[in-house]
Amino acid sequence: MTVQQMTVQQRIAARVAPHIPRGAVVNLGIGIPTLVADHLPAGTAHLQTENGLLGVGPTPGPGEIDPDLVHAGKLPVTARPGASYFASSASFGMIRGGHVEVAVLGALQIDARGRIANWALPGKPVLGVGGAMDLLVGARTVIVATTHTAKDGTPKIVADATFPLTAQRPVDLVVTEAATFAVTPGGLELVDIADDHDLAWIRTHTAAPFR
Amino acid sequence: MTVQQMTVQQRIAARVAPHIPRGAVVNLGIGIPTLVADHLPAGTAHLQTENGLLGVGPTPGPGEIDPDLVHAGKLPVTARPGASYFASSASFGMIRGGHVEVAVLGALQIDARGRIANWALPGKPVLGVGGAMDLLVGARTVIVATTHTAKDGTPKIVADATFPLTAQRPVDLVVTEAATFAVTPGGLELVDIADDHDLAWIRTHTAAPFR
Amino acid sequence: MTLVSPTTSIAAALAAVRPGATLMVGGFGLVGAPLALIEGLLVHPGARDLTVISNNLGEPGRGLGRLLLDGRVRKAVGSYFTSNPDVVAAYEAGRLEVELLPQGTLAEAIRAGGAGIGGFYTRTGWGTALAQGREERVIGGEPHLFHEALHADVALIRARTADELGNLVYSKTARNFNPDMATAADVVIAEVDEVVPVGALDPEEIVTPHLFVDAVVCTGVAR
Amino acid sequence: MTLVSPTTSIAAALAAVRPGATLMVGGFGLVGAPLALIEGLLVHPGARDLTVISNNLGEPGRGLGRLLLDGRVRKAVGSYFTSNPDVVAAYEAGRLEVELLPQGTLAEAIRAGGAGIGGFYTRTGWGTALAQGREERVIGGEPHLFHEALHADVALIRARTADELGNLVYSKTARNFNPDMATAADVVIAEVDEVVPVGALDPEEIVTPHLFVDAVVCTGVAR
Repeated sequence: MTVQQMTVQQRIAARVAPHIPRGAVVNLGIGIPTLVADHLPAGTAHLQTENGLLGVGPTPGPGEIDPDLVHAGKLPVTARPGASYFASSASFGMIRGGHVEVAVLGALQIDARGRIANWALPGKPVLGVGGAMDLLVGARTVIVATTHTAKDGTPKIVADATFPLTAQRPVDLVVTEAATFAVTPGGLELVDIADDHDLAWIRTHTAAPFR
Repeated sequence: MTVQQMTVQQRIAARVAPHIPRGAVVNLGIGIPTLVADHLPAGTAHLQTENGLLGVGPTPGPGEIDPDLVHAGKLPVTARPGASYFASSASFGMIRGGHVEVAVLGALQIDARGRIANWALPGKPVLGVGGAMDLLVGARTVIVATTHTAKDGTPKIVADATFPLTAQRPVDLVVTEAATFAVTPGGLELVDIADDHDLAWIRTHTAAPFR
Repeated sequence: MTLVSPTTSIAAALAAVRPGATLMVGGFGLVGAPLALIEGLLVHPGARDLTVISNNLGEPGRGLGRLLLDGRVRKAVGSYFTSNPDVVAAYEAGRLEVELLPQGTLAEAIRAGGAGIGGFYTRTGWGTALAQGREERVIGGEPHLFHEALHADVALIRARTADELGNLVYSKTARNFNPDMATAADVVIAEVDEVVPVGALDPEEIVTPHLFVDAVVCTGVAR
Repeated sequence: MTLVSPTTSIAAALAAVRPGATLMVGGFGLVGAPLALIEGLLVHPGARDLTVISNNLGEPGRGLGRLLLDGRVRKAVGSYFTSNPDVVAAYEAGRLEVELLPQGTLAEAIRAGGAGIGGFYTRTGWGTALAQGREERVIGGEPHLFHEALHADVALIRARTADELGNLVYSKTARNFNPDMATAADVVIAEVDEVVPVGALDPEEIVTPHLFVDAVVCTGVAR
């Protein structure tokens, strides 16, 4: 599969993968972040899922599905050799306690300070949060993997978030199909432009200031 | 061994045993309380020790000692079938969380309200408390097993404790070689006199009011 | 004392559930959920006006989702209800009260309830919409939110295997909230696939010691 | 990443211990104490002016008791020091600072430190001499005391077996504080009897997942 043939989601995931240190303990959020696993060289990361497993393996074949073995997105997974199972309180102890090195999360919006909104829509009842807030305060490094714009084409990277924030903690890196921004004390810093995009496109489709 | 041949400590332990409900989860403190195990019909109680074992069995024979298997008094024990091991935080979760039905504790003093002092001496540096305070607030029923008087013959059951209290929570039952007192909202209530003692002796050797 | 027998009936075990009760129900979605016990609630007249503490409220028409559709649930406390549109509908119609907690805070509050901890401080949720009305405290230079422990009248959990004393081991990610909930209710009922003799479980491997468990129902359906 | 090898030297692992460091050291008395690592501290120049968080401070001349006699310990945080007369003597001579916590509060504070919980409330100790200077709070009608989480620079723990990733299982009551301390320090060094290949430990049975462990030292001395 060439880069051109990949979906935009897969392209974003592929762009995240080089930022995962070899041997790191990584939690992949639902959606695009889950796809990052496909782009990591086999066995180079230890995937933790907050429903109680360290050592998530590849998706099982149709005949190998175990209903007792799922990831946080509730889809079937396998367990690698050296895996371990634990209760929810222990799992979030790992997360809040700083024992997960990298969390890759999706986002609805990213503000100029690198804070993200990824759990609720304005004006809608607030009925789901899951582990997003814990991962955002607890993981040592947080990478956002997101499309550069919303489905309606409006920028997701904005000066001020209009969606409810998931935490006050800024993320460390924002990776889209077009660009990679590092979050610095001074704000967003453009550190990479994808081959099939240019600075002009990024300027047009980014509503927060960046350097 | 007849009652007369037993040490005073063993006699006290034997007097505690009938107060342990069949099948109860029980924590036995160091000293006289530990001896209660010898007086329980085999297998009728589940002994928990706060260093991380539910299902303490009899003391091992000389050739059967496992240095990794001790009770809270740091002496070798065995584990019964159905036993389980757990970490200290989990063990005290059981205790504070009300999952231990009976704790049998020693005491230096018992006051008129049934509160006990069993961890520190007045005027001495306070350098050891162990699990006494947790057991006292957490166990559903607390039984004190103690000699009626201190080594110098002075009463241990006193109107006001002069030793530092282990908790504000009163115990439920005080068992000595001479008497058994229930702790009620109105104070100590004498519920039993040992065959080899009489009320006059108890009155003389008890410095707290009782009914 | 644990009531353990391969023949303990679901109805007998669920007698502890009274109208207005607070239940904890294990599972992450349907994985590790005590589905036979939940079905038992549907035919148990005492199971009404319930407060249910569970990560989710099942799926549409499945697991706790059935209990909701049957009008048995007054309030839900959990972390992720949006995956069941029936929950959203019941909430918007005013038929269901919802208390939403971050998943880690939910798990920690349950563990605290079981461990005799009155409450705790977490950084999670500070500065968000879920911080509303919550006490803040700076610890070690970082702002935290206070949460009280959660406790229930009855916990319904699912494990893989019980021994005849009620010691439990779980199956893979079906473990999730079950061991925490096993500690945090006055009455704990475990649904298991199999019951083995005392001594058949490795003492190092037991996740839920029997002192937490009040009744074991064996479904005998290996999955 | 875990440094696991049957040949990782004690000296290499202990390089993380700097003067003035706060150490957590597992064990209940000598049971489950990492005795080889403690011996290693005696010949490690960086091990001085230490704060040691441990239930006890060893026994006279044994375990942490040796470290104390060697003048390496500035402060001890634990629950029961009276069983070692050397601790009492050092305290009375003003050579040792002591912070005494109820054993359950000690264990909980360590667990909190590892789990990212800033602090918690317990009923234990309320109304006693150990409540002095501690914030009180009534929760559910009962008075509680506040305790902050404990954290260490380095934890020295003992387990029975590690796999080559650093997953750990323990031996009987030698488990005690070790799994809690494994979560609550910046650097965690485990002393084990044996190292087995990845996959040799049952995933359901692993007590300390490898993400907590930074280095494993195999003493190879089965007990």
